[in-house]
Amino acid sequence: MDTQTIINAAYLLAAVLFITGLKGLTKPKTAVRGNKIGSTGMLVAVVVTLFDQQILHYTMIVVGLIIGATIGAVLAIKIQMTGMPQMVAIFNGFGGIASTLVAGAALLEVTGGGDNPGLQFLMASGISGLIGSITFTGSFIAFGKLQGIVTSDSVLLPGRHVVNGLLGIAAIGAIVMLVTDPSAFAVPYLAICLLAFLLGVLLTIPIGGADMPVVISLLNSYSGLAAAATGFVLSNNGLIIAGSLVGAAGLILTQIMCKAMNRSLLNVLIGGFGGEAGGAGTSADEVYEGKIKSSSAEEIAMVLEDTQRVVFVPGYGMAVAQAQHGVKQLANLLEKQGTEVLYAIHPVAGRMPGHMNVLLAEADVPYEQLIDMDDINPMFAETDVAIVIGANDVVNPVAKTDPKSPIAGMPILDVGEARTVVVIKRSLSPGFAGIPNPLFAADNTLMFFADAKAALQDMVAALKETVDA
Amino acid sequence: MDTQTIINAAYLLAAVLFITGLKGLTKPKTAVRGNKIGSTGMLVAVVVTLFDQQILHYTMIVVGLIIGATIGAVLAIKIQMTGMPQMVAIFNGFGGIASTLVAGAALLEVTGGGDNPGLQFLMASGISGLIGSITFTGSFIAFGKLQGIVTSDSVLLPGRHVVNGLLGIAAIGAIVMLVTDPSAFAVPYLAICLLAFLLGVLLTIPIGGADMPVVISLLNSYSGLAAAATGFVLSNNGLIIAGSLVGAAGLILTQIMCKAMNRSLLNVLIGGFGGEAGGAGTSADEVYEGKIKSSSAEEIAMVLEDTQRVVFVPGYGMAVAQAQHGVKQLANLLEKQGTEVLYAIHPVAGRMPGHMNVLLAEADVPYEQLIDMDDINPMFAETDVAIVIGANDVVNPVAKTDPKSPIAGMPILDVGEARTVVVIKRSLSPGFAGIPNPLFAADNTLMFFADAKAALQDMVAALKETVDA
Amino acid sequence: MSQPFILSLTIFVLAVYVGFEVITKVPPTLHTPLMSGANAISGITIVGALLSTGLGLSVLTTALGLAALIFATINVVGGFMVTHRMLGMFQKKG
Amino acid sequence: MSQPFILSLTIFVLAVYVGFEVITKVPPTLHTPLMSGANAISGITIVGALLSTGLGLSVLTTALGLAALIFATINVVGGFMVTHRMLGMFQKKG
Ligand SMILES: NC(=O)c1ccc[n+]([C@@H]2O[C@H](COP(=O)([O-])OP(=O)(O)OC[C@H]3O[C@@H](n4cnc5c(N)ncnc54)[C@H](OP(=O)(O)O)[C@@H]3O)[C@@H](O)[C@H]2O)c1
Ligand SMILES: NC(=O)c1ccc[n+]([C@@H]2O[C@H](COP(=O)([O-])OP(=O)(O)OC[C@H]3O[C@@H](n4cnc5c(N)ncnc54)[C@H](OP(=O)(O)O)[C@@H]3O)[C@@H](O)[C@H]2O)c1
Repeated sequence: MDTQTIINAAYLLAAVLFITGLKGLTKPKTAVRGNKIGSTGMLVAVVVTLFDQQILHYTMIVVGLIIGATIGAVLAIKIQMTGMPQMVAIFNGFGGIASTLVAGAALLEVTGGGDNPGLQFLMASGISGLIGSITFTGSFIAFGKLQGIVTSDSVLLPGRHVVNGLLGIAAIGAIVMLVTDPSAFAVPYLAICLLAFLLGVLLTIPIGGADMPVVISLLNSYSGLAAAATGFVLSNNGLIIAGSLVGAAGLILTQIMCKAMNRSLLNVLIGGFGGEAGGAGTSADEVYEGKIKSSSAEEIAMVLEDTQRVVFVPGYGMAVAQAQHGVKQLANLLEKQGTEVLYAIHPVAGRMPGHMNVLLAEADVPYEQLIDMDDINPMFAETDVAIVIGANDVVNPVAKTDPKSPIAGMPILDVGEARTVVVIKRSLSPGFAGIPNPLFAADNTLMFFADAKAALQDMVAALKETVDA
Repeated sequence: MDTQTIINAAYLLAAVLFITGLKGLTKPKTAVRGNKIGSTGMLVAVVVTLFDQQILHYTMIVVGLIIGATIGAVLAIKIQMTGMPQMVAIFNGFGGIASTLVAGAALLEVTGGGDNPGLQFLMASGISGLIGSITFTGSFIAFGKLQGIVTSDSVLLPGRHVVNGLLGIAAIGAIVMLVTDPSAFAVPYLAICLLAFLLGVLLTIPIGGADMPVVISLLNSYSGLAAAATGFVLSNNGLIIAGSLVGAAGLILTQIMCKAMNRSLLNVLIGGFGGEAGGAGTSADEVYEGKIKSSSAEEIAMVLEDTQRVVFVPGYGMAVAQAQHGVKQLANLLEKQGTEVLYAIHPVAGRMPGHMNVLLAEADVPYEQLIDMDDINPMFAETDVAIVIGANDVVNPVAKTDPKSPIAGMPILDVGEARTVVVIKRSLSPGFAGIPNPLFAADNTLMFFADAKAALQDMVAALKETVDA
Repeated sequence: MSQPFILSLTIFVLAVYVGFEVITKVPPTLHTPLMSGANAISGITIVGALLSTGLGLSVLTTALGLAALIFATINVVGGFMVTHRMLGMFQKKG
Repeated sequence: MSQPFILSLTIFVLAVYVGFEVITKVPPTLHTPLMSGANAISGITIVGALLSTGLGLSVLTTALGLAALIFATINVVGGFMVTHRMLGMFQKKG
């Protein structure tokens, strides 16, 4: 067996490990193992590549690996939980630019040497440069939006579709130039990259901050495709298989995420959602006028006394206020007085999937008390008090009643079924979808207008007093 | 582009069509289209192969295609609905033997010419011969069992595991011989085929007739693998992709079928199920003693008069008796008197998936009246009379109550919930699983002991009289 | 005609994965037609039979090839047709 | 080193199918870790970067390769590690 056969066999093994790893990552029980299997696949692919007889200089490689691994490890360890989506965006951008650089290097070496490397090589280089560069800047805009460096509003430039169209056509033109006259490869390749950098920015900027997880997932699919294109440049099956695998899997994941948010991918990409407030549907005044019962920590503490079951319903506001520790304190008090405490987890509460799970886990809430939407909904009817903490859209009954509302059809938590509903938020402002919420005006709802963290502290203090009294 | 590229591109297209076709076949809405897409893929593969420049003689090819297509078409058109599983078995056997013959021909040509064609070629030929031949005889035994030519009982020869093991070892030995001394290829290859013929028979004969659909599905997976092995012999990607695709898909389908019957694949392959009666669990006497209420057509006709809803529950006995037309006649009468008539379809009623659907469709029962198990079960509570026609295991409540019974855990039709249950069968003999059925002894059950076809004719006559009277 | 074994193996492994994943849930009514349709596809060996028959090799090879071709064609043509008939019956509307 | 384009394409198409089919249902909690894990795998371009860096080509090529290698390694190492941390948090038992 020659080296090439062994290398290709190792790539096949790596591919099998990647597939198994990805599959594992889709199930809670096997997720940790799946990630390990995936990283083993990468190790196999890297190690076997180092055995390539053509590799002459190991110094540079060792330098590169050490620098990269150190930076990667430090970033991964230092990052706060809530910053993780941003981190993924950055990593993804790096992957994209790496593909662009590799394709550029190959182009420089082969074409610069005066050979005409053929259509496959040139096309693939151009595509790798294009997709890799879009991924790079797009990911950094996504990072900036999530980090608050770039405005997370949806920025809708006038005529942007025309501009994007022209840029796209120019980029394709540059690829054609590259293919037809490979000897002057530098100019078209740089042009492709620059145009793609611009496109990456312009395509991402109109999308609202809250949609960023979807965008990152899509860009992740792109960086897989860029790697696959680089594989066509190098005729390397490892890159082709792993790249296309992730490209396809990322696209499916993107769709799954859109579906969980009750959006279409097109709708996300066109942007403009999450920027403006309200608009269609009934106005806030109509919904709320004269029906809001504002309450206080003391009053709520009295309601909470001697309850059988209390369900906390966390949302984005809890994350903003970092109120999870307060929630846990209140829960401890309630449990001490014999109340069963549960947490209702809506799949898209917060601003990233699993947002609530992460925060509550941080506050040491037992895993068994986190109940998924489908399981908790039938339980609300036997719940004394549902405490909604900075959640809005995920408890908005309009999703069921008004087919024209932007959240129409989204499954919601049926908190209204509970005997009493307590809603903690700072005002009557709408949530992510920008629409009023009739729940706040319901007969059995008490509003507690305050920052969630402060509100919970007050409630803890008040409940202590009530119990002691 | 050279011919080989075009051919490989066409194979890729064919593969995509096969994948799309298979996917389509898994959903009722797209199944017909899926089958057409799959056959288009085959057309593409065949046509492009004819363009292979190496092909010199078209006469033989045309002769072969015409003969094969004619036989295939005639068989497919002539066969009765209930004979279809047998037909699939035969077709499958033909596919297996074709792979064996192609590998043999390749071996004859290349090795007979004095060349040593290398390990991959020889190994693949041996495997193709082995699997193809097992598929051939195994499929014919399956055909024979379903057709009633071979006893459908589970035939358990003493020491069969040892014999099978020895045959398997001998076959592997023959493959090793083939690989080590390819010049004398004829003897080991014939030995492989003969041993595999024997194995195919011996592996299939212990399996009861009712398990044949599963066996055919498994053999179908084998014939895919044989085709893939032949692909390795010829280095033909069309064969490799399509063969391995079907090999894998067939295996998954086999498992799905086992699961629907609440069996494990191992359990099916070891055989011995469906042959002997009873054994474990409570004896028939204990269950039935003194509790059986035998009834007559006239009595049942009276019960059926003035009912709101009657549900027919067909099973294997209806198929044996070909009683579907009688059922439809009775249903017509009932509907004329204003009774709602529904049919409860259990997923494994009968002896092949969809068995009941086919028979009832043949008798022109409206599709909307066939209700799946999960949907009909809650409706039994509001059913006046459930008429069980030659069904047994699928209405046996023991599946829920006795965890040691062979059908433990199988979901059943809850006919016992109906006000009155009428069971039509010839005796108190058990069904496929060989166990007694407490339903027959229930308070609200009337037994009507007769051949299903005759029983229904009597009931139709009796109901007419009752109504006229 | 020959391609490196490892490439054939790569293609084989990927196709096996596709086969495993492509079929997930199948309603029982479709078990038999799906089996039958898959069976027809496994008649792809017809391609090999065409080559054995048509390459103008020795008489014995051609004869084996012709036999294989007939069998494989029966499998393919009969398989797709019987699947089509089955589907027609299973889904027949009253 | 080069293999026929059509073989690369065959492998590409099959891998895309596997990618499409392998992910079907994912509980929302796992969306972010799965995205992150897939992102780490897309760092496979590290293999290309290793080749560009190590083949002893011109200085400019090697420099481009080194830059690519650093970026890709960050993606791979950081990606798998952050996924691991995330999973640890998401599934932490009280
Ligand atoms: N999870 C994901 O992956 C994801 C990703 C993208 C988008 N989304 C979308 O995000 C929404 C999530 O719903 P949600 O119910 O969690 O949140 P939401 O509908 O966005 O509502 C959050 C509420 O929290 C309140 N709030 C903000 N800061 C607060 C603070 N410091 N203290 C107390 N309350 C505060 C706000 O009201 P005040 O201003 O009155 O306080 C706001 O109404 C859904 O529409 C979902 O589709 C989710
Ligand atoms: N659907 C599939 O794909 C498939 C495949 C393999 C195995 N199976 C198995 O087959 C069984 C199917 O259950 P099932 O309830 O349909 O059938 P069953 O349990 O096998 O019972 C059939 C009953 O029909 C009666 N019968 C036979 N001939 C009759 C006639 N001429 N007239 C009236 N009755 C007659 C028999 O009783 P008498 O002798 O007293 O008349 C027998 O008890 C399950 O155990 C299933 O797991 C199904």
